[in-house]
Amino acid sequence: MDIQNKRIPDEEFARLRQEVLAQWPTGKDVDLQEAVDYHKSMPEERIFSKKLVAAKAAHKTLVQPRAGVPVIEEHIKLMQYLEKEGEADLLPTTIDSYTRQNRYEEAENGINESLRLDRAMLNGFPAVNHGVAGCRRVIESVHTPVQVRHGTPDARLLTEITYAGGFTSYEGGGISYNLPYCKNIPMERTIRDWQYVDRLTGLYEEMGVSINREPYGPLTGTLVPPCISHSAAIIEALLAAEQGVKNITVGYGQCGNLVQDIAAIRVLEELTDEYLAKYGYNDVVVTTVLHQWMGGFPADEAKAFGVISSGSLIAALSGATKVIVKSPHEAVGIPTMEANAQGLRCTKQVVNMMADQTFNDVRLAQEMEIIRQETHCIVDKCFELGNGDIAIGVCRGVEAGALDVPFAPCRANAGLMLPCRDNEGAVRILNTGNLPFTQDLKDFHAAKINERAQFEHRAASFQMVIDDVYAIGKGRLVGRPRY
Amino acid sequence: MDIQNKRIPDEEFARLRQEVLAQWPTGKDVDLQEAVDYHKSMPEERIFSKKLVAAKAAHKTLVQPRAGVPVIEEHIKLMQYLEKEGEADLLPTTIDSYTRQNRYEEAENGINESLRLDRAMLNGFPAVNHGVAGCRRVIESVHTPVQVRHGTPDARLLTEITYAGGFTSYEGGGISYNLPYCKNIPMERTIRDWQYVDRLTGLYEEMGVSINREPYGPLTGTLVPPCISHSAAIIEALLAAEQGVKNITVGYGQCGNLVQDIAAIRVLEELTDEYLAKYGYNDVVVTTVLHQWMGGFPADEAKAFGVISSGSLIAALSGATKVIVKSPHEAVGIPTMEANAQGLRCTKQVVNMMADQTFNDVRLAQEMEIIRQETHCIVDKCFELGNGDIAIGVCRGVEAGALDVPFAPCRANAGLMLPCRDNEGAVRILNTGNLPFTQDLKDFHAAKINERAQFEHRAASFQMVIDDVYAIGKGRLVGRPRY
Amino acid sequence: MEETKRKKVLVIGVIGADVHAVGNKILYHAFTEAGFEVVNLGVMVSQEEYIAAAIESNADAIVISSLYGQGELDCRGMREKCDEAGLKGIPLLVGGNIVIGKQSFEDVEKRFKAMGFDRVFPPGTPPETTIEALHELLDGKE
Amino acid sequence: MEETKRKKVLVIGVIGADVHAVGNKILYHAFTEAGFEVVNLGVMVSQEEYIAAAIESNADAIVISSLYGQGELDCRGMREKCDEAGLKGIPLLVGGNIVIGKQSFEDVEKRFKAMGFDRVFPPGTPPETTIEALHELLDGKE
Ligand code: B12
Ligand code: B12
Repeated sequence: MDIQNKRIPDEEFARLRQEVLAQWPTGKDVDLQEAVDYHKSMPEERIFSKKLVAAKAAHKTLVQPRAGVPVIEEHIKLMQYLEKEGEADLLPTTIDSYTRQNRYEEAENGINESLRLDRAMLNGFPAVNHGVAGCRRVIESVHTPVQVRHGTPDARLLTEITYAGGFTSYEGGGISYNLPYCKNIPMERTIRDWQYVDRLTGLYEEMGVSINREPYGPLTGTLVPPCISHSAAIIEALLAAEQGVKNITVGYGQCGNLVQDIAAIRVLEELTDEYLAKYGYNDVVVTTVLHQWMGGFPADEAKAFGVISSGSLIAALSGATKVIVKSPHEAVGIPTMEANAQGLRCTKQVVNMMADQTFNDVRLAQEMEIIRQETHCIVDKCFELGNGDIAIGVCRGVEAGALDVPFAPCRANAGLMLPCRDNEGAVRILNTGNLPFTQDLKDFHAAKINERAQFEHRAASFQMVIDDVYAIGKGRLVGRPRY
Repeated sequence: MDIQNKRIPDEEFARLRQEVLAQWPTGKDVDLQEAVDYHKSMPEERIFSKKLVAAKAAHKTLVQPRAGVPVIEEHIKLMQYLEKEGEADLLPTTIDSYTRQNRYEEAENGINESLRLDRAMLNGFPAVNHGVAGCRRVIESVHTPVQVRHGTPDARLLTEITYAGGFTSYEGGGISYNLPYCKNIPMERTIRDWQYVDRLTGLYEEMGVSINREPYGPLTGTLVPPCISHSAAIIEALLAAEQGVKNITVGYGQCGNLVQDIAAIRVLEELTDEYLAKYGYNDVVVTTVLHQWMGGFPADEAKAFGVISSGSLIAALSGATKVIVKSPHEAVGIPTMEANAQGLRCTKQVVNMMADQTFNDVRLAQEMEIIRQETHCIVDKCFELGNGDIAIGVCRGVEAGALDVPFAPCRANAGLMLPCRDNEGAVRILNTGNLPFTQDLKDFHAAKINERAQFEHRAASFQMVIDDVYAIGKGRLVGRPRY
Repeated sequence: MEETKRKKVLVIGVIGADVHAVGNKILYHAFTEAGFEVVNLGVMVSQEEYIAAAIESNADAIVISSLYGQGELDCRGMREKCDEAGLKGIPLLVGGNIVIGKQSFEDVEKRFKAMGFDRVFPPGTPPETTIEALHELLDGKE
Repeated sequence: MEETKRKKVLVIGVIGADVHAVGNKILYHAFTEAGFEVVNLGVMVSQEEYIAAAIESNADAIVISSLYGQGELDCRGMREKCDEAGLKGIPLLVGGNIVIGKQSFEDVEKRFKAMGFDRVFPPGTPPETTIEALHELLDGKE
């Protein structure tokens, strides 16, 4: 497949568009001009990008859940509950996993089975099946901006329908919704399909409707070092900006070490701004999102609240523009609306108690510098591999393992890099694989992990990684032997 | 009343002891030698001082609840539940409020009414009424050390009975169990009565049984600046040491600002050691306890978990030897055993996730230095007022308002000092009253509060204090206008 | 006009062996600001002390706080003692955390009303609500 | 003696449109360490793929993971398809977060057993428990 980081020509886009809208019957209800008019008629309280910009200016951290159920009426009830009882500042609509794989027939079956059995049989809201009108019913039921959250490699039809349906923010990207979310799809394909999504966003922007785009930060949510997710976020921001996107939220999943996490969010915003400026995108507003711990959770709800609080603290102290919240049901299953609202309220309490405080650790500057250097190494290598074209470069970079996501299911991912925690719980790199790190950086990681290995009187190995995967679920950060 | 900081002579102690043991029929069952033998026969797992010393050496933060119900069988169930389901490292037995005021008849009535109505009618365990044998049943029902926690101005009989009953740790002191816990009792009286408690502890110590003593750190739990509670803790430690106490845990109640709280715990240990050494008590082991937020809590349980987590974080990052835990029921009433265990497990998760991390804020040194200077001013002033005798000095100091506790109900307290938060939520002093501060310290506080006043566009006043009292209950740390 | 009227007099305090002073200090402040004349007995107030103060001040209502859980024991017989002392019908209000633990407030209210309290309030009742209730109870009366 | 016996063969994978890869990678590691021969189909495995792999490898059991909640839809008909393919009686195990939300595990187990699964496991089942269950199921048989 032939790709490059260039705005999709109007003609080509129009041609693709016809194909996309024909993928499922609901596609025919999408009318761009009508959709733009609809967006323009919406009250400001429902517009995601505006709320983010205001929060950034006010140094406020907004609170947002994940949530989605298959039946529209139930989904509306859920949204209203999270708005009222959860005090959510921003709302989500999480899409089910069949829709994410474009299996709309199975999604249809899931809706029907959910109705028949009177319980959710899908893990999210099948927006394509519900169509434009269904989406608008959701949007109009609340006074809060709503975002589409998913994990869809080819999200073109979903984007068309949900944008026309009045959603004002959209998660995902060609890297972040490929590597963690599929098995066999080549990078070129998802990059291409996400250029379509970004171009559509750009079109809305050009027609006066600013829709927020959010590269998905946490990737596999499991011991992802900041430099990896930062590189993915920055590259997706660049790809989006090229297609005309102007309002971007870059994200990061809490790793667990305070200094590392706070450094990570701060560097993420700084580097995204830096790269956008460097490549000539000067009118993009960048905000940040901290995802509360995305790996395995403790099953006990009281312990889960502890994990939720720790992420809330980091969101506030790092100055993230928003925080995506987990629930006390996380380890077990999709939360009830009550449990979801509990996660939100717990988060709100901590975020607000920390709102007036600042974090100024002596090690922050060094940690930021490490993440900066690492991310530069990876992003710049991708540019180099693409001979200056980042769309080509990122595909080659992933193939080469220059950008390598731990535990990713996708064949496109090299999977040579192995992360594990250091003695203070920061995520470091046990085996750098093909990451294009300088020797200094490699030495830094080796030294950090060696410190832990000595402390634990064992050699660093895959067992250490496994111990770290289980650790938070078992009530620790570092997976020490014999816990 | 004539007091001085001198070990109570054996004879006088023996005379007092006869009186004390006659205060309630259960007193007659106390036999010191038999009690010492009983302690010596106890397995090590039940000995508080040993567990604390081990935790201190291992840089571990132990987790302890508050809990007590009127009926013995129920209390045993509660202890076993908190040990097993709450994963408590240390156990408490909280004494009811009639016993605390030596109203044993009313306590007896409370036990009977609790049995008759089959629900708790007292807010704690009336240990005096239950007597030595009753206490031992509790102690023998668990594999964890148990501490007496109360708020008793004259705790002499309670101490006799619970020590003989096998408790291995004892909270309170002549300042900290006077000013927040009574109305009309002169300082001389409580200092005297607590010298008895400490002397009894010293006697056990001399007979080979080391019982842990814990001055009660948080005082009124409401905007108490670190220097106030530190001064009280240090003076109580000195008074205890003089009577022969060798194992002391000094405490502090979370104020809410990370830097201030962590600085406070670190300085508390340092200064207690310093003063003990300075006055010649060289063989006392000092450990620390962080009390999770002691003021008004949010009624919502999810939000309460957020507050609980924030205190857990501080306990771990400050290196406190133990943390006293709140429950999600805090705002409403004495927690069920389930809610209590939830608070414990939430705390355990956070403490353990932070166990391997350190906190190294650039402002820590300055904050520590402020607390150090303030505390020196107060403690040294008390020594001065007592012409070198701290027992006399502290009584005069309290009278003069040199040591002044905000919101204290006791007439002995001057109540001239008024605290409120600064712009980052640290507790500062709006009106220093008669605190013996240097001009530099006064200026420091004034500047900090002025910063906030300007930010809020209002003058600092009692309204600001009230707003701060309500703030955490309403989901904020700083009581900003219009929340 | 309003200004010249006699201020309503409240006797307030925290009953029993209860030492929770913070809410009491704030209520004193709030009631005074709201135009009441307040006799504040502070913490650890016995039934007899409330009654004596109410008689002496010719009070319009007695506002009892109980935070520490033992309020149910402490409040028993208060209405009867008021009757005996010649304070028949004096409004008795009680609030705070008046029983042990998280109980259904309906039950609690019923129990305290049966004990002769006119108004019973759940944990965390804000001063504004309390003041409103006082106006409701007292504004008609002279 | 033990050493020379043929290793038991397991076919493992994550069913449906599910991409949760972490547990799968760890199970592969743990089963291999425990002495099984493991055919790992990874994530997003269809019923047909399990069956084909089981036939090809002459598997002793099929271990199905489902984390994402839609397992109940994905697992329907699996037993019947096995029967049709000539895998009558092959042990079918399922575990992970196999239904949507926090449900009573008893109900869930019943539902999956009715669908023909031999063993059904609740969320967070550790590898040791899984391996024990496999030994119980397979060790007698030859
Ligand atoms: C601070 C505090 C303390 C401080 C008090 C310092 C002092 N001397 O004032 C200290 C640490 C010393 C303390 C001690 C104890 N406490 Co305490 N304490 C609290 C806490 C955390 C906050 C209270 C507070 O100051 N709130 C802020 C003020 C502004 O609010 P307030 O007191 O609720 O008062 C407001 C309203 O209730 C209302 N109100 C009050 N009275 C009335 C009356 C009427 C008619 C109306 C309409 C309204 C009204 O208006 C007030 C102003 O807004 C509460 C729990 C909570 N609320 O979060 C527990 C709490 C009240 N304490 C409790 C207990 C049990 C104790 C102890 C026995 C110790 C223990 N077992 O842990 C001792 C009791 C000592 C004694 N003899 O009284 C329990 C009571 C349990 C119950 N009812 O089931 C509580 C609820 C905590 C708990 N969940 O266990 N405590
Ligand atoms: C990490 C994670 C992700 C990562 C996965 C990255 C990747 N590609 O692997 C990301 C972020 C991408 C992700 C995505 C999604 N996730 Co997810 N995810 C998790 C999370 C937090 C941890 C999973 C994990 O790795 N655990 C660690 C490993 C070691 O444990 P494990 O997976 O449980 O596996 C062990 C055991 O279960 C057991 N086991 C597994 N299989 C079997 C089989 C048998 C027979 C036996 C005996 C035992 C057994 O052994 C394994 C090894 O110990 C869980 C919640 C949790 N557990 O805390 C949610 C969770 C599984 N995800 C969930 C959902 C819904 C999703 C999404 C749909 C997004 C959404 N709505 O939020 C998408 C699904 C995408 C898709 N198509 O599949 C839900 C499922 C809900 C339900 N069942 O009701 C969960 C439970 C979270 C929740 N409460 O909502 N997720």
